[in-house]
Amino acid sequence: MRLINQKPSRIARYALGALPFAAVLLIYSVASKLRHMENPQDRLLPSLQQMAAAVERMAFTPSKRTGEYTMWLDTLASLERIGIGMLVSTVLALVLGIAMGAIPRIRATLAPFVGAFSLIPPITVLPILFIVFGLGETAKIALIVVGTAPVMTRTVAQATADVPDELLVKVQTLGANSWQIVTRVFVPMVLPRLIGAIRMGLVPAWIFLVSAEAIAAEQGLGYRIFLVRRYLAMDVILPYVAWITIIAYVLDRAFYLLSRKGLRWAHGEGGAL
Amino acid sequence: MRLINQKPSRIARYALGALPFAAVLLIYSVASKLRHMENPQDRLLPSLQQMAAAVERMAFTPSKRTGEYTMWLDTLASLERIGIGMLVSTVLALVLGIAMGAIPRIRATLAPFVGAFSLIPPITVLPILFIVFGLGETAKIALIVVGTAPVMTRTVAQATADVPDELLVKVQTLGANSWQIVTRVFVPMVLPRLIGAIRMGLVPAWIFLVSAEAIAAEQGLGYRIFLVRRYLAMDVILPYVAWITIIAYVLDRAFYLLSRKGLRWAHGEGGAL
Amino acid sequence: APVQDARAQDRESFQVCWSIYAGWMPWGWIESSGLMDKWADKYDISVDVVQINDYIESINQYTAGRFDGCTMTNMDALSIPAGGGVDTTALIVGDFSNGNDGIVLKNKDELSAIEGMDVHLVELSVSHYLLARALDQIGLSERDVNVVNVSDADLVAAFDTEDVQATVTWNPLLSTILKKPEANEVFDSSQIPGEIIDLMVVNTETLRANPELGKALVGAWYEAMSIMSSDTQAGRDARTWMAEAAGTDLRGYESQLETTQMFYDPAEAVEFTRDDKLIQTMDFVRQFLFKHGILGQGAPSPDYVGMQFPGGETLGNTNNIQLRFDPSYMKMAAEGEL
Amino acid sequence: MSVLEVRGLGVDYDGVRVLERIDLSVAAGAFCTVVGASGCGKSTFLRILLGQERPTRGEVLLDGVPIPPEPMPDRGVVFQKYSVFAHLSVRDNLALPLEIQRARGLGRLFGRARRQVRAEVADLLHRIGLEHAGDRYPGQLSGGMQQRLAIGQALVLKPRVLLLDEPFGALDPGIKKDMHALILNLWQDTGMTVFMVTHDIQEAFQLGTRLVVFDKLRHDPHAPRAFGATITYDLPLRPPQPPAADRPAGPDPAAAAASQPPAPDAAPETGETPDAAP
Amino acid sequence: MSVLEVRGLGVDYDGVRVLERIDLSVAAGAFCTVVGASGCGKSTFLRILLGQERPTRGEVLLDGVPIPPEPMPDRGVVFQKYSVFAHLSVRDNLALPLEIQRARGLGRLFGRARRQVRAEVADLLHRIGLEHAGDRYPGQLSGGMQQRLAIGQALVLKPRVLLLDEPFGALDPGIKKDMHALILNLWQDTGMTVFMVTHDIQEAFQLGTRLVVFDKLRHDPHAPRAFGATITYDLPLRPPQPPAADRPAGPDPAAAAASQPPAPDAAPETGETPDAAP
Ligand SMILES: Nc1ncnc2c1ncn2[C@@H]1O[C@H](COP(=O)(O)OP(=O)(O)OP(=O)(O)O)[C@@H](O)[C@H]1O
Ligand SMILES: Nc1ncnc2c1ncn2[C@@H]1O[C@H](COP(=O)(O)OP(=O)(O)OP(=O)(O)O)[C@@H](O)[C@H]1O
Ligand SMILES: [Mg+2]
Ligand SMILES: [Mg+2]
Repeated sequence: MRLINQKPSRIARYALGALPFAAVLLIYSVASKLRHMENPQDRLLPSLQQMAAAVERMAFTPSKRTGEYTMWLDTLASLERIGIGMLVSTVLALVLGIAMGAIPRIRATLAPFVGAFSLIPPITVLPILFIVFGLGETAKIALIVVGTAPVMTRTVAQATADVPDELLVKVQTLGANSWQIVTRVFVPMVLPRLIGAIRMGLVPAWIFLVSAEAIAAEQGLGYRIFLVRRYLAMDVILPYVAWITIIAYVLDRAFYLLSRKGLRWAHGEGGAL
Repeated sequence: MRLINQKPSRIARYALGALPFAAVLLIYSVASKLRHMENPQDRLLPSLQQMAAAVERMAFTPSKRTGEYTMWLDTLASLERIGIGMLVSTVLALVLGIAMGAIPRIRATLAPFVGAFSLIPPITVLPILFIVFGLGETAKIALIVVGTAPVMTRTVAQATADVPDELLVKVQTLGANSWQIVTRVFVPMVLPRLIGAIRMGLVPAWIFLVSAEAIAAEQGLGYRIFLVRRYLAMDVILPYVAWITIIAYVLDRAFYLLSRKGLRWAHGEGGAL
Repeated sequence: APVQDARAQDRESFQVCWSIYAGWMPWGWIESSGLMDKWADKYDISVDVVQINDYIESINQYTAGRFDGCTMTNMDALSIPAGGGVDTTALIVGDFSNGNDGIVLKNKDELSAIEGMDVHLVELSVSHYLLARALDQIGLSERDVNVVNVSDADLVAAFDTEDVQATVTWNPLLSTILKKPEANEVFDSSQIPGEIIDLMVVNTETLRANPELGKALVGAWYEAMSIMSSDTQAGRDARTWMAEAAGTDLRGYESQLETTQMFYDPAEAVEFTRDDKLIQTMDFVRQFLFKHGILGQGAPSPDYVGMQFPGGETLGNTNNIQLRFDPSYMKMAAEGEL
Repeated sequence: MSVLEVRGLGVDYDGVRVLERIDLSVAAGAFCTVVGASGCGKSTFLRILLGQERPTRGEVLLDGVPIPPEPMPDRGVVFQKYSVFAHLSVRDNLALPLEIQRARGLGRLFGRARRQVRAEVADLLHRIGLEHAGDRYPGQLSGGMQQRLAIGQALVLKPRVLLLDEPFGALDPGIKKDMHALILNLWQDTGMTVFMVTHDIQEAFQLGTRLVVFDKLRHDPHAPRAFGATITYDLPLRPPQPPAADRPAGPDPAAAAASQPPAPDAAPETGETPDAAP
Repeated sequence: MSVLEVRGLGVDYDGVRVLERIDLSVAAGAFCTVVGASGCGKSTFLRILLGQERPTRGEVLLDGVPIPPEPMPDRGVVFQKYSVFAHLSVRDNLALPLEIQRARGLGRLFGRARRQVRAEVADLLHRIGLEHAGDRYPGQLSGGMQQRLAIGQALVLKPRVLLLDEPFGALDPGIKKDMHALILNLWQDTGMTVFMVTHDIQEAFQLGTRLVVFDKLRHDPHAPRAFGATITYDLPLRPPQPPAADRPAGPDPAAAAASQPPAPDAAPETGETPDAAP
């Protein structure tokens, strides 16, 4: 049978999916053991036990300094930043994107600018961002917004422009004014793509969060990673990275499910009955 | 007439499109002038003349130390890195993406891993990249690849999975084996989406290039920006950022046109005759 | 622009920033322990002490007018704010590096072996300066090595790679690197004592218009100094706090302090500032900066930016004085007048 | 006397002449079917009647007044595709026109007003045979059910003229027949004027009171795109308005207004519910 | 004697019975048309004949041998949509099957071999009336032209059985007629066995030598999905293979192989080129 027709069973699928993770873990363990044989104090590739100890220390032992649990504080701080940042980006993308997609004048005005703006690597203009937004939370959130909103806006604008002309004619023959067309046609029809844009945007959002926290913060997952990097404390960094990845994965799934449940019409299940 | 029906003329479109750029320039000029009235040696918002002088110095005056033109050297170095990086990412995305999209066993094996991997912010695991790739050009290119390839791979895998079942059945009834299905159906049908993925990937690629050049470099646009940041030489940074944006824009357009010209079938022009 | 306007005026609330470094950790403790508020209240003002992780960004922000004061080295004070036309006063001379910065070679124990090597360091930083001074002392110049820029965040990990055979860096990166068996420190800042100075600088105009700011900062600083240098439980607690904030433990932090010549006593700091050696040091520094083209925009000569020292002595253009060493506030502390 | 009047209409696209010298006058209550070769400009003609596009030459009058240059509720439309809103349930699709009329701000009603609107469309839902599918989304309907819904939605506001662009082109023959019955019933009940483009000649003859054929009169073999299509045949098939009683007697706007058809919900039920889902 | 034999076939989807107890034996050269309500499982049946899916129960034999569980060149297929390759020109779509046969590695021929293949398909190109459109991409063809191409492509390798799933469902009636003529011609010329699902009863009667009707025999109103569809009518319409000469006399594989139809390029031209682009 052709390879493309050979479908693994459900159990085989799970087993195969676990394979690369197991392989990475194995390779890591071996490399770590080798380095520790060479230099027992090696910090670059801590053993799994060392990482477990670090997690125990960071997540389940109150900090001597503040009496709080460092890892949870970091997580909360980062989640708050990324949450507010993505919220702002989403609102911007929705408002600007629909305005650009729906109103030809606004599209003519903003499309070239947003296009150019989305190509600026935000980390190169960090000093300006920090001057404009200060060094508080605003700047960190601003970096996330600057890094994600332009692309999200373009996605929403494209989605708006993709609404079939027929539907726009139809709703006009039903007497809708421009504002009603926005609220009753563009916004709901664009929502699935907006959620898609949020999911796509979360990847750079994490990167910008980490970058922002590396520059000015006193808490946060990215802050901690950069702080302990001076000592090459990979026993803290690696669990933190894994934790970030898990959170990112959960968020991604959550948005996917939100879209499937909340916007059933857009996920053509059931098909024509 | 409804706002959504009011279409600006061609000339009005150009004028409107230029507006935000002009506005930004104006705001910048005023802010810069104000700061210079306060402090004639201000470095944060250099005047346009100062930037022109910096460009003259960086791009059109041979460097005292080496006799070369700094900005062109930087540009070449960065373009080479981003070029090789995107080439590697593209090949990876094509090979892995098609394998994942086409062969159920490979999809079961790799999809969860690539999905998780794409969510890791690469700058947090730089130390590991260093031990694997050293500190030279390889590490910089690796950072670009790690930052762009997973998402591109997912896009290509999705595009492959989106090839209609009917076409796969059809080509099998024409006697194709799995490899022929890959070369004659999957690869060509996925190319337009691959080019789309490259265009999407170029945005993070520039960000990772700039980050990579902060690692260990003697040349490059990102290197220069980080270096002169040490004395807040915004008169160099801003033209460099503008230059990066222009290059990114030109690359984006080039790939768009490549797709339009090279893959005419995918751009449904002409429509049904 | 509004920030700048506000600078010279009589104000009540101020912001200063600091970044993580052994000699500056007390600033974090001063803020969190309430010392800052206590001293600010005393002078009827309020002072915010803000931590910024990225050292350069903290200086940039200060230079751009976001902050009224900032921690930085003498060299960066000259090249960034002073070179950028922001008249800056060194309010507190906190310490100088006495081994906190060093040159490390892999498997070689002679500085002279550095000739012809790729030296990885943060370009244009004090490490770069240290390298230049070290090469000077053995009759080499920068032309005899190849400088490769590495960001400080990546330096420790980078040292693990084959590509890096020589590096120049500061603590705590330095001590982390020195734990590697193959790492040999061949030169350190204790061999150019007093040349790498860690300061708290403030905007001169702000200070002139608001001397209370200077008094509050200096008062809080030296109270913190006396606590942290004491062998009491309070002192240990303070040092433990700083250690943890620096991402290490008490032992690690104390070993960093060993190579930092702290001026716990304000009188020592005043004396250091008044010494003519400082003028000589700053001359080295400005020559170094000029050679690398970073002393002010298109500076025609090392004299372009003027500096003022205690007793009215100056270096460079007296019409463009942008960096001032002013021990008067530390003197007040020394004399118990705060 | 005529609802719709087209005078000397011509359309060029980028210098290519698509339509030329079209004159047409349609009586109230007529059922005009339009046929013509693919690409000859039938849809273009409909777009102009809609106001979606402007003619290069000539003008279109509705009840003697030039039509505004954008779609308005006096002209309803049903396309072959994308004629209903995928994100609204069947019931909400029908309620949409009323919500738009009554909530000029958000275009959305709440609470009692919303229930009221849903009650108003219940009868229409029944007449188009979809009462058992009121809560489904269009994506869950068959093609025929979707077109049924599209027609129902277009009729809620009782337009003067209903424009149909190959509405049944994608349907199976059996379902097509049911749709013919439905559209004829609705047309008779409401007394509106219908303009229907089709590729199916049989359908055109069967439904229309008047058949209009578009074609190119002149051909230049060396420049095949130099000449546009026009009306080459215009056959009366049967008298326009079947319930002849309320046909306006002359070009009197008041009388024309009086001829406004009865509301769909006031009309008798058709009694048939074809194309129930299997 | 029968090319295709289906024995006791049953299909469940996630516990829902879609097809049950289907027995069928199709003679070589038959033109079997299949009708049935929407969703009753016609396409499912075709997918099983293709080998795309496996039946839950029962088996399918081709020339007496169980079919392999995947599509093979002995069974060609034309779907309603996505039946040709959008990235290949018309000519390359026709050349594809030959290239796949001859270049087992890359699936792509170059130079002389490529020109040779193109020459071989030139006649087929002509027979399906697309010689003037050989360099166009499918996206530039009308629906009828696309289906013409799809049929041509399916015939290049001379399959034993040609499976058609509502191939003309989306076409205009006029074009449909042309397609009927085309498929009948090709069927007569090649002598292959055709299996065609359609919604158009008229088409089914007109084309088929045998009409198969799928329907549910038993209904349980409380569990409408408990029973599957099966063959409820099986009407012979006319004798299977019109050029009766080369029909095999018995269940002799050698004879069956000999009945391999003549190559399309050896067959006479149909002489008609309907549906030329306007
Ligand atoms: N926006 C446009 N710009 C340029 N040419 C156009 C445009 N819209 C339509 N055309 C051209 O105008 C002609 C008429 O198109 P139209 O869609 O009105 O034909 P039609 O009679 O509806 O055809 P069909 O029966 O296939 O629907 C075609 O040649 C088409 O290519
Ligand atoms: N992969 C599948 N999983 C579950 N159910 C399926 C699947 N494919 C088809 N079905 C169900 O099987 C039944 C038969 O579907 P099929 O497509 O064969 O019908 P059909 O007769 O071809 O209908 P139509 O005339 O609309 O094409 C339907 O009820 C359908 O919902
Ligand atoms: Mg049309
Ligand atoms: Mg089917």
